[in-house]
Amino acid sequence: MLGVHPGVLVVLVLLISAFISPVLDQFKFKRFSIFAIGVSGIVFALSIITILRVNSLGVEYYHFGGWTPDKGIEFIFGELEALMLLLVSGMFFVVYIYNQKKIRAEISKHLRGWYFTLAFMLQASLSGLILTNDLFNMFVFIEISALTTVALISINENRDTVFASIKYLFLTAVGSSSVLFSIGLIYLLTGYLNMDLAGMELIELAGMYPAASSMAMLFMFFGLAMKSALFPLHIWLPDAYYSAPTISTAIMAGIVGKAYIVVFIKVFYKVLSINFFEQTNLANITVIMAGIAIIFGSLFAIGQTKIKRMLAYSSVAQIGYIFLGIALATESGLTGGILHIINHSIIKTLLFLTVGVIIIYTGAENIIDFQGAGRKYPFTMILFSLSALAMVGIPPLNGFMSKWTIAMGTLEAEKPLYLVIIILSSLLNGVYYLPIIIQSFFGGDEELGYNWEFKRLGFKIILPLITLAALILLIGIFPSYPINYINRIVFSLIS
Amino acid sequence: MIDIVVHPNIYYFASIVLFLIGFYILLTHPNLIKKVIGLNVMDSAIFFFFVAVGFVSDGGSPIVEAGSEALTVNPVPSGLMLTGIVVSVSVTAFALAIIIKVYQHYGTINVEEIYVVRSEREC
Amino acid sequence: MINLFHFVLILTLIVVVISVAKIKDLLSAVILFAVYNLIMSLLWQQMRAPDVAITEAALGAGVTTVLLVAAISKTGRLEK
Amino acid sequence: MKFRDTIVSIITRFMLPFITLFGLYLIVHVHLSPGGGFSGGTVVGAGFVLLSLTYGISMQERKFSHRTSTLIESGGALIYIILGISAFIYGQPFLSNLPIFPAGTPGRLFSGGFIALLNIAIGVKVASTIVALFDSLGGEDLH
Repeated sequence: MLGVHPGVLVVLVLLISAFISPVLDQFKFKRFSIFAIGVSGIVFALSIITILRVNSLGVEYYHFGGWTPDKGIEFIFGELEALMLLLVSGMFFVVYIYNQKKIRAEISKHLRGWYFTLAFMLQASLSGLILTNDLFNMFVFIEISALTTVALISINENRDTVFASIKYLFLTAVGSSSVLFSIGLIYLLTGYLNMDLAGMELIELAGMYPAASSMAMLFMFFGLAMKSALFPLHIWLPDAYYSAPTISTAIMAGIVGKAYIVVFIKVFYKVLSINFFEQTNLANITVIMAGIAIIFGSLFAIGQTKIKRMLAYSSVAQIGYIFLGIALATESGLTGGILHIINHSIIKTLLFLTVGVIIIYTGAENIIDFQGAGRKYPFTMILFSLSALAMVGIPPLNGFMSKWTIAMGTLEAEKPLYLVIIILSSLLNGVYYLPIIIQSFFGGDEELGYNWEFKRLGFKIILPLITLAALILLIGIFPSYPINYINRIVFSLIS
Repeated sequence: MIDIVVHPNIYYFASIVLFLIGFYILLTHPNLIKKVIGLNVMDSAIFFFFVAVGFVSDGGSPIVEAGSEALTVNPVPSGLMLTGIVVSVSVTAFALAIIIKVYQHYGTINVEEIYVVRSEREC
Repeated sequence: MINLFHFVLILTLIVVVISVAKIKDLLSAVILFAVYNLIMSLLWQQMRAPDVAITEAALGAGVTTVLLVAAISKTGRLEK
Repeated sequence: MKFRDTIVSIITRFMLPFITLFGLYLIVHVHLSPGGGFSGGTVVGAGFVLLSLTYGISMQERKFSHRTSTLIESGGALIYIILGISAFIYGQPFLSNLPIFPAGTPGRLFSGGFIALLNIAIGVKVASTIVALFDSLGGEDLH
């Protein structure tokens, strides 16, 4: 019988810190950012131990309260879960280090204790969401993460944030309701809430009860697509990303959506796979929706004047790539999809962090304000350019690798139209990213002084930016290690 | 007692009808508080669905006396729904808190008017 | 065979929720919604799920109603 | 405090102990009868809400301030987690029942291991959450 597992400790440490924070806040504790760095550092170390343990011991199961999997809650520690747990805790760690004095000033002082309560809670629920193997437990974590995300958006109360958060709250609540309804249907059909057991039952039952099982699939698809902002359901995303404070936007763009996509992979490859891929056409429809998302996300991004909104629409397009890879269900396609989850998380976080630095230090919100920024803030803009080029998919960077793998997947699935869409969308990405880079280095006023801002930023802001940029280069230049690792995940998912 | 012949699936049917009415309220009413009520109707329809999943028509309450082996309804779905109700109430409370803030910033809780206010400010 | 009482309760639920949808006065809608929750809780008690029934009566009919009334008192009573 | 109705205040004074007692009964008898931490905690919390509705927020502030409610709220959750973690000492998974809490005879109050303790933690948390919710949603204008 398994006693302590590092992966379970991740969730517990985060929950304990979430509940200790308000107590510390009541006793006038001030150093929340250091506390957060410490806690997320511990969590990051635990996730590294988890992935090492999975590598050496293979898949492990953890049963809460010692109940058997057909009755109790089960956590699973497989390769996919360990990898995504590492991604989530690593990103949170990086964002907390970045969260320095000037950045913190966006959030008013008396709310900082609560802010960290919410952030810990969010991280705990996302980690649980990735690790859980129980459908109802998944629903509970989805709800916790939805509520905390709304709270992180609306922590700065103004006209934009209240509007964005009420919009997100209603849409996400509808999504959660449909997920719950789908879980009810699955329980009605199979009598299990455990993903593995329910999936095995459904393989036989889906043919006998086609209406009920396809209803379950449809509701689950609607709910999870709403949460992860697949194209026609993305309407909450630009407002939310635009109005939230920098840290919240980085967390949301880089991490929150990705956890829902991991859930999507787990549910549709393990529980509802037979419905999704064989009995209905939904996989093909998802591919079409993803194609539309890729094109329209890029087109909308071109029309934006605010930089954060432009990045938000770019996210819509990138989520389309991930869904395209997942729904193709070929080996390369799924590999590319999972790799793009990681790559997009790294690139988008770096983009929002660099843009956040510029917005906070200069107040430049519009794209037009970035003229000449490259000469004034060369270091920040070089990192911005690096991540933007990675997003476009320029060869030695990591964005190229995942787009290339997804493109191979479209050929494997014999859908060359989507190859054209990927190339077209890369061109469109270039249309909105390259002018910003060119304008920032060569355009605008000539009189701007050369102002190396290294000292102003301070080591603690530079370190996370450099780390993410190094990751972009590393994954781009040496893609074989992550791809081999993901190939093992894909092999176990598809077989 | 009058025996009426109704299909036992009426519970599922009713829960779907309630779910759809809730969804209708959520979609068609521009008032945010009405939307919250619609959301709650949807949620409780789903809880009703779960309770119906666990319901056994001749079963007793799942309270086990020592030594008795009477037929009971399935307690698992109702146990899950306790969590569901709590989640739905917390969503409601949070939504209402934000609605009050919306009222303070826009002077109305009608979605259409909020869009009008926002577009006026943009121009 | 289905219990007649369940059938009547379900019909009442549908009638009540339709009137919640149609009524213009928000306060009345909230009171009707509390009625809906109480009938729901009664139905669940009849369906042998007393745990859920108690929780629904306390949280659904009690707390939700109080919170909704508090929100209405701050925002305005009539649906425009 | 603008208006105090005699009937309401007297009835509240009379009912409050019974409401609280019923809530506590629901919490403590969780493993024997319907009820539990969530519903019992709500009933206890609703008692406090009734108090502040009838006698004004200042009365409730005196008995149950915001600071107290925050501390109790976090404390309840922490107790729950610590009870769950304590299973690690015995090499059992999180939230396993400990050997130091015997199962007892079914039907008696002291049975069912530490389920009652967990629910007391939940109940305390929920009760103070309900009060905090009502406060922060602007209960002060309602009485």
